[in-house]
Amino acid sequence: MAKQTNKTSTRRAAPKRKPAAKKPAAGKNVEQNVVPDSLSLTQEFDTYPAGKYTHTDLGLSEDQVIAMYRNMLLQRRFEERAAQMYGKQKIAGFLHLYIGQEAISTGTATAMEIGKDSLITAYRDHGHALALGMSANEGMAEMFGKVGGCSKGKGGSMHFFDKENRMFGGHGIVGAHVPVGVGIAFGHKYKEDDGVAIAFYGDGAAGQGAIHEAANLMSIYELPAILVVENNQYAMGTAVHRAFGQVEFSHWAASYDVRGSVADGMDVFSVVKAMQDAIASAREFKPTMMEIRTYRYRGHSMSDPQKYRTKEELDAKKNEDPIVRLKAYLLENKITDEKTLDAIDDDVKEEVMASVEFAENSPAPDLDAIYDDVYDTRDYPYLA
Amino acid sequence: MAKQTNKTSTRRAAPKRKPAAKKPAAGKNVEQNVVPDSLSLTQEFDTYPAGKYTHTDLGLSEDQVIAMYRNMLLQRRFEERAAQMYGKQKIAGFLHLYIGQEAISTGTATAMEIGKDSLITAYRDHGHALALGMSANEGMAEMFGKVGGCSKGKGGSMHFFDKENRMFGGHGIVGAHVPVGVGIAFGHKYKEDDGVAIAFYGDGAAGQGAIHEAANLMSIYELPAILVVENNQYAMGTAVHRAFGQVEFSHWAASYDVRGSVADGMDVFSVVKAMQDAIASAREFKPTMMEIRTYRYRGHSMSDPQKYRTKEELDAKKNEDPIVRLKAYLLENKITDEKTLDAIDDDVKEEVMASVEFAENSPAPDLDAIYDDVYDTRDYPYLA
Amino acid sequence: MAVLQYREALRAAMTEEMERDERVFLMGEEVAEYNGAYKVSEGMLEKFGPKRVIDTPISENGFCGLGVGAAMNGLRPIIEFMTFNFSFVAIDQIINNAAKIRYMSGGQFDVPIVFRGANGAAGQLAATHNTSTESIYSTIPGLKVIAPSNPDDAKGLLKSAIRDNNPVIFLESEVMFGMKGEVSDAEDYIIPIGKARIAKEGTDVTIVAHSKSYHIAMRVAERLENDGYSAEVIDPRTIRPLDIDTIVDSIKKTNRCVIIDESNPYASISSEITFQIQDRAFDFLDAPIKRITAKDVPAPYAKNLIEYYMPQEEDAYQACLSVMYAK
Amino acid sequence: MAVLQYREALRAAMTEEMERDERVFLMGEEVAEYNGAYKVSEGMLEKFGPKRVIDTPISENGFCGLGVGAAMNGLRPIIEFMTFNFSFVAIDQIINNAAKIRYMSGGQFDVPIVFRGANGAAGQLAATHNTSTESIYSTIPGLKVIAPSNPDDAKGLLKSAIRDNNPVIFLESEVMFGMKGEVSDAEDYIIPIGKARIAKEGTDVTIVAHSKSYHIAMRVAERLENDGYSAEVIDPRTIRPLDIDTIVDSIKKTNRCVIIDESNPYASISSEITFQIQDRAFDFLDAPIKRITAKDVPAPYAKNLIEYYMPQEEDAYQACLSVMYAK
Ligand SMILES: Cc1ncc(C[n+]2csc(CCOP(=O)(O)OP(=O)(O)O)c2C)c(N)n1
Ligand SMILES: Cc1ncc(C[n+]2csc(CCOP(=O)(O)OP(=O)(O)O)c2C)c(N)n1
Ligand SMILES: [Mg+2]
Ligand SMILES: [Mg+2]
Repeated sequence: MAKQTNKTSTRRAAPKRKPAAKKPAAGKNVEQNVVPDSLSLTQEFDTYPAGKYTHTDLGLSEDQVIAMYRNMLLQRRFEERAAQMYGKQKIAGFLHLYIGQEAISTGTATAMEIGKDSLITAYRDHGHALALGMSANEGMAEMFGKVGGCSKGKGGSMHFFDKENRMFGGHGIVGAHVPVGVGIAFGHKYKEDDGVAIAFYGDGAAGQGAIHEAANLMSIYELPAILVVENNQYAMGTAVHRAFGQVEFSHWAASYDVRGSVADGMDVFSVVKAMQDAIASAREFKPTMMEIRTYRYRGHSMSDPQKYRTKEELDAKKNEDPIVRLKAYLLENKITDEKTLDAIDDDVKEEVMASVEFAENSPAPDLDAIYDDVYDTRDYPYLA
Repeated sequence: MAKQTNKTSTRRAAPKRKPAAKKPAAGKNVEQNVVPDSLSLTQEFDTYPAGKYTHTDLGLSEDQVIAMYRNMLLQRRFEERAAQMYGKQKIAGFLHLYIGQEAISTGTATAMEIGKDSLITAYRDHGHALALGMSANEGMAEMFGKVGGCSKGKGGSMHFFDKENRMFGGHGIVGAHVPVGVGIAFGHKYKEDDGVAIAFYGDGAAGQGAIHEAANLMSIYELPAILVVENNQYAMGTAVHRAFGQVEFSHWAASYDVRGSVADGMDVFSVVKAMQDAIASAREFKPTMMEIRTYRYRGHSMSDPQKYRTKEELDAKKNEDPIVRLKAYLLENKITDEKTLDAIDDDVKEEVMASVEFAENSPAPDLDAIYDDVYDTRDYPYLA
Repeated sequence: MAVLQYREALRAAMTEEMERDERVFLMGEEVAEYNGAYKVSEGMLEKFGPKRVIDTPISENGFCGLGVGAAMNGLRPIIEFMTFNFSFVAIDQIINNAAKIRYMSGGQFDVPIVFRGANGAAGQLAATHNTSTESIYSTIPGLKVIAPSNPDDAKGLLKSAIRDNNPVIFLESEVMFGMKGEVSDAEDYIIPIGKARIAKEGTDVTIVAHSKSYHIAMRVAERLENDGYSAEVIDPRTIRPLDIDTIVDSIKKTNRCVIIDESNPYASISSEITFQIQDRAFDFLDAPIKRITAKDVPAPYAKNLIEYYMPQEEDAYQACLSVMYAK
Repeated sequence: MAVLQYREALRAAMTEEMERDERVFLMGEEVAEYNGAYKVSEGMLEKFGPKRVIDTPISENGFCGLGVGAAMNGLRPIIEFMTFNFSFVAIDQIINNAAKIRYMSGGQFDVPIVFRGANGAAGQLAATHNTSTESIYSTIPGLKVIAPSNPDDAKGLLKSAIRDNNPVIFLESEVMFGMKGEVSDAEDYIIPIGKARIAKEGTDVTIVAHSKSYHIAMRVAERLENDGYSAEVIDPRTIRPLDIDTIVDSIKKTNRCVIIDESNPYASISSEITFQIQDRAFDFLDAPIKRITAKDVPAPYAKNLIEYYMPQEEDAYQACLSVMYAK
């Protein structure tokens, strides 16, 4: 996929190899060392424009599409309610809402084999957790800081972990979880379990050196990994073009000789297709760097005056709402009707309300629990 | 220089801007957000092949070329002697020789305005220091750990600093000095002193996230900076193609939307020309990422069994010796004669021998000096 | 005396120093157009323009290194960490470059740089966002470490830090940014780095506490006062260099010491202060030195747990009674 | 008992654990084809193949993060730092990920990972290449920190570290790699983490010292013996968790303590041990605890200076005499 014009040089003749995988090709470096008369790079990237795919193109049944709709709506309502609970001081700390980006989590989960493939993301993690199958109860209780929470109230909004569904968190240090994601992929390859690991991060996170190191490592070790930048146009108040010399994030793939692709995060089908391709490629140990273009409807966290964007911009993007879009698709294609959708809406609302009640009723941790899970304190040798 | 084909997208229409330099272009992000039907990147890089340039092409006088020859020879003899002194345990710790790479330091210094432009490099720093004008005395005494050393014996081989000649060190943490180099460039721009900062690092260092961050920062702030990877094919025992997915380092420039170029480090004129262009560009606040292809003749440091390469490879590269090459050029073009060159050789040897004597005679630091220069201990407010 | 918020005092210090010296600039994430994540730099972009108040990408290692290079090249950068929790991705620049370049270069290069931002716990932010970093930074020779507990100290010490020719770690507090206090309006108000403040004189027990913990100390001292005990409260203000003389003088009077610090305890400031006290005033100590710190665990999220995690006023009070053998 | 070099003992530990458990692998710079920068992993590539002995680019932050992810996904990585000086570019992965993920996830994820490599000073390597990192790592709850002083401990403790379900910082020594010593050839030789070793029993003064400093302690003890004093030498071996009980028991007998540690002193292990001793054995102390450490400066290059920088045997000897009021 990377075509390099390197007119007088045989430098790239050396095949890409895993470090330590073969004996060193002594003498090979020498011939690669000549500076050519001209040197250029041409690389094509796979693009997944909005509106290009139907559910049948993607092999999705009608029921699946309805379930996707329900899942996106669940994320939306769950977070709307969380915001309200934040206002009531039931939830504290940082609360970063995913509203507007739900097509990414749902589209990704649709393309994954849940329980086999793995996912890791940053602190804006509710959507991904719910898409992978975490219950609203566990999520809400976590934010309430209760023992019924997914992380027993130790993590809060930023740290949704769900081992069963292979959701590896919920991480707060911008960029730092991306090498961890590559390590999860390393684990899949090492164990030969055919799994793929997907690491999501924000456009802002792309500025961290960790991304560079992670991308290069997944390339040389040929890992079943996908690095995905959820480009929602802003890192807190910093518009993406203020932070980067090169804002075409897929182009960065050229620096690592991996697949680059771009999907539209406002169309869940674009995401599904992009992920299907990337996952298939990863299963063959060809990693991808993907950009998904999206938009965050809410402030960065709960205390964001949002002066960095205009109401017009926000309104324009709200017209592209991925949930509204999928709803229209469902109706236009007569996959379902208004009545069913209303029932789904009610059902989701109820699930979310129930989660609030669950969270309320779940007990706060014992104070002594503060000492639990710092260490595995079982006597070693721990090995089974 | 970067040509991007972005068929259906106006995403790149937004001009690159310095952060905070202008008011945010509200609404601009929205239109950039469409995923195009196809997306490709084409970028050309400037190449500086060996043998392409004569000294007159570069505006160098014959005397200058002779001085360059002398300087390269000085580096060579200085280090040969240092290696010997290491054997005699006059020098200890790590000693990384630059032998084989001298065309880079000398070529760079030739293109720089010494005293105005700045340079920073890693631990393989003797060559750069001597090229910028540090005396052999100060260098040798530093390695002897004597007060007459450039860093008063505090730094040793890895930490040659020379403020007067704007040599900002000599740094031991691989990659970590590169952001510092970008900061020096920031200082030049801030002070509006027309200076340029050049940061050298090894091919191995390119794996560090610091390089990614530094390159992006110099791009968005439009700094008078040049990042130069001295690709000597190995990081300790790791051949470059074992460590990187993309070994065409100039291609990385595409990820930052900066100039990319490649020079041949075995031909000092290639280096001079590449640097002249990069410096001219940097003075106009257009930074460059440059690769210089070179070769390290000695082991990584003094204790390197060098099993990672063959004798044949080494011998082949020794045939390209940049000093031998320049000597041939001087003779072929009748710029000078054997006799003069012999005299230069003697002169250099003498200078180096004298530096050993200087170093021997320079006193070891007082033990109390261990407490000096930890802090500036003058009473504050320190400001003049 | 003007009454200022802690954040306003910091802003005033930076503003005055930037007016005074062209070479001073402020750089960090969201410091310019967003006016600072915690509004410390509010209005500074407008006042000084984009050349001197500079937004960065999220690249702490990169821009801290940039700051070091700029400092070596004659500028005097103020680098803001949104919080010091994020300084760990850049710590190599601080430990190996900022702190050591003067030494390694035999004194050729000054590195006058201030790394500042919120340090320590700030509520339900969980394990990665509640770290007290003073133990880690103060173990590094070449750094100075400052942690003011109130607006007046914040202003006077930040001005000193900016003028200092050495790298300074300046630890603020998210929780205190909105705290108001009287700030000297002396022209060019400077507080020397390395001088502790005796916040309250007393004779029965010495309480040493900096930053947020200082306020616990004052409440404990008041409770003790009500009980008829006289506590001396010392705010070291500067963690490194530590004004051990002031502390030791106090111990020689009270013969007892309690340290309150919200850092995790192991190999921390409280350990160090204890070493130095027993080293210099062994014969004056009538009881073991006690410390009240954060629990020795990562910070939890749940409200009740994170409250319990923090040094408890009640524990500090009881510790004071116990070293006085008053119970 | 076989006589092994320290590096051979480490290699034996890794080899045995890799033979025992498929999930264990070794990753780091030059560990495979180059056989290790300090030859610790010599021959391991040949034995285990490139799947399990893996060279990395110079990307410590990247491959430490990779290790954490691999550990979360069921493997048991051994990550080699060429030296711990280079761990600072990756420290965020250690502090915020390795140490905290178990806690933040409510115990869902184990992070069984060993970060190992040379720590501390190794001669004329100047300021960035001579750092003792134990103070910094041991202040972090969630980490275990081990620093063996001899081949036997190196083997038994590294095997334990690899089997431990928690992240372990395993601090070796460049200077000791070639040191020979007897190593138990008991099958599956395991030394529990968190147990100090009483290297020499004595009654007059307790010397606490780990890693290289332990050998100074033994020489000092010998000198004292010749003078007619009986020193007890304790090698804590594990820095965190610290076996304070063994140390306190000793103090209760000797009533005096000298700590030798080549770390920079401020907020270090010696500070912490002092706090804990005076906290638990205040009434047993007949003299202030003394410490002999590296000078509180960055490490210099010059031979005489770096020698002077290190903890001095003579100073330790004098300190022992002084706490015994023997001079
Ligand atoms: C290392 C680090 N630096 C800074 C922060 C503070 N911070 C939290 S979120 C954020 C913005 C991240 O933006 P982006 O990556 O685009 O993700 P988004 O919030 O848009 O999902 C910043 C600066 C942090 N958590 N970690
Ligand atoms: C952060 C860090 N990691 C590892 C090392 C150890 N180390 C010193 S030099 C080196 C190889 C660097 O190779 P390269 O960048 O190609 O430079 P060269 O030696 O070829 O000039 C390594 C791994 C170090 N000094 N710093
Ligand atoms: Mg974003
Ligand atoms: Mg190299």
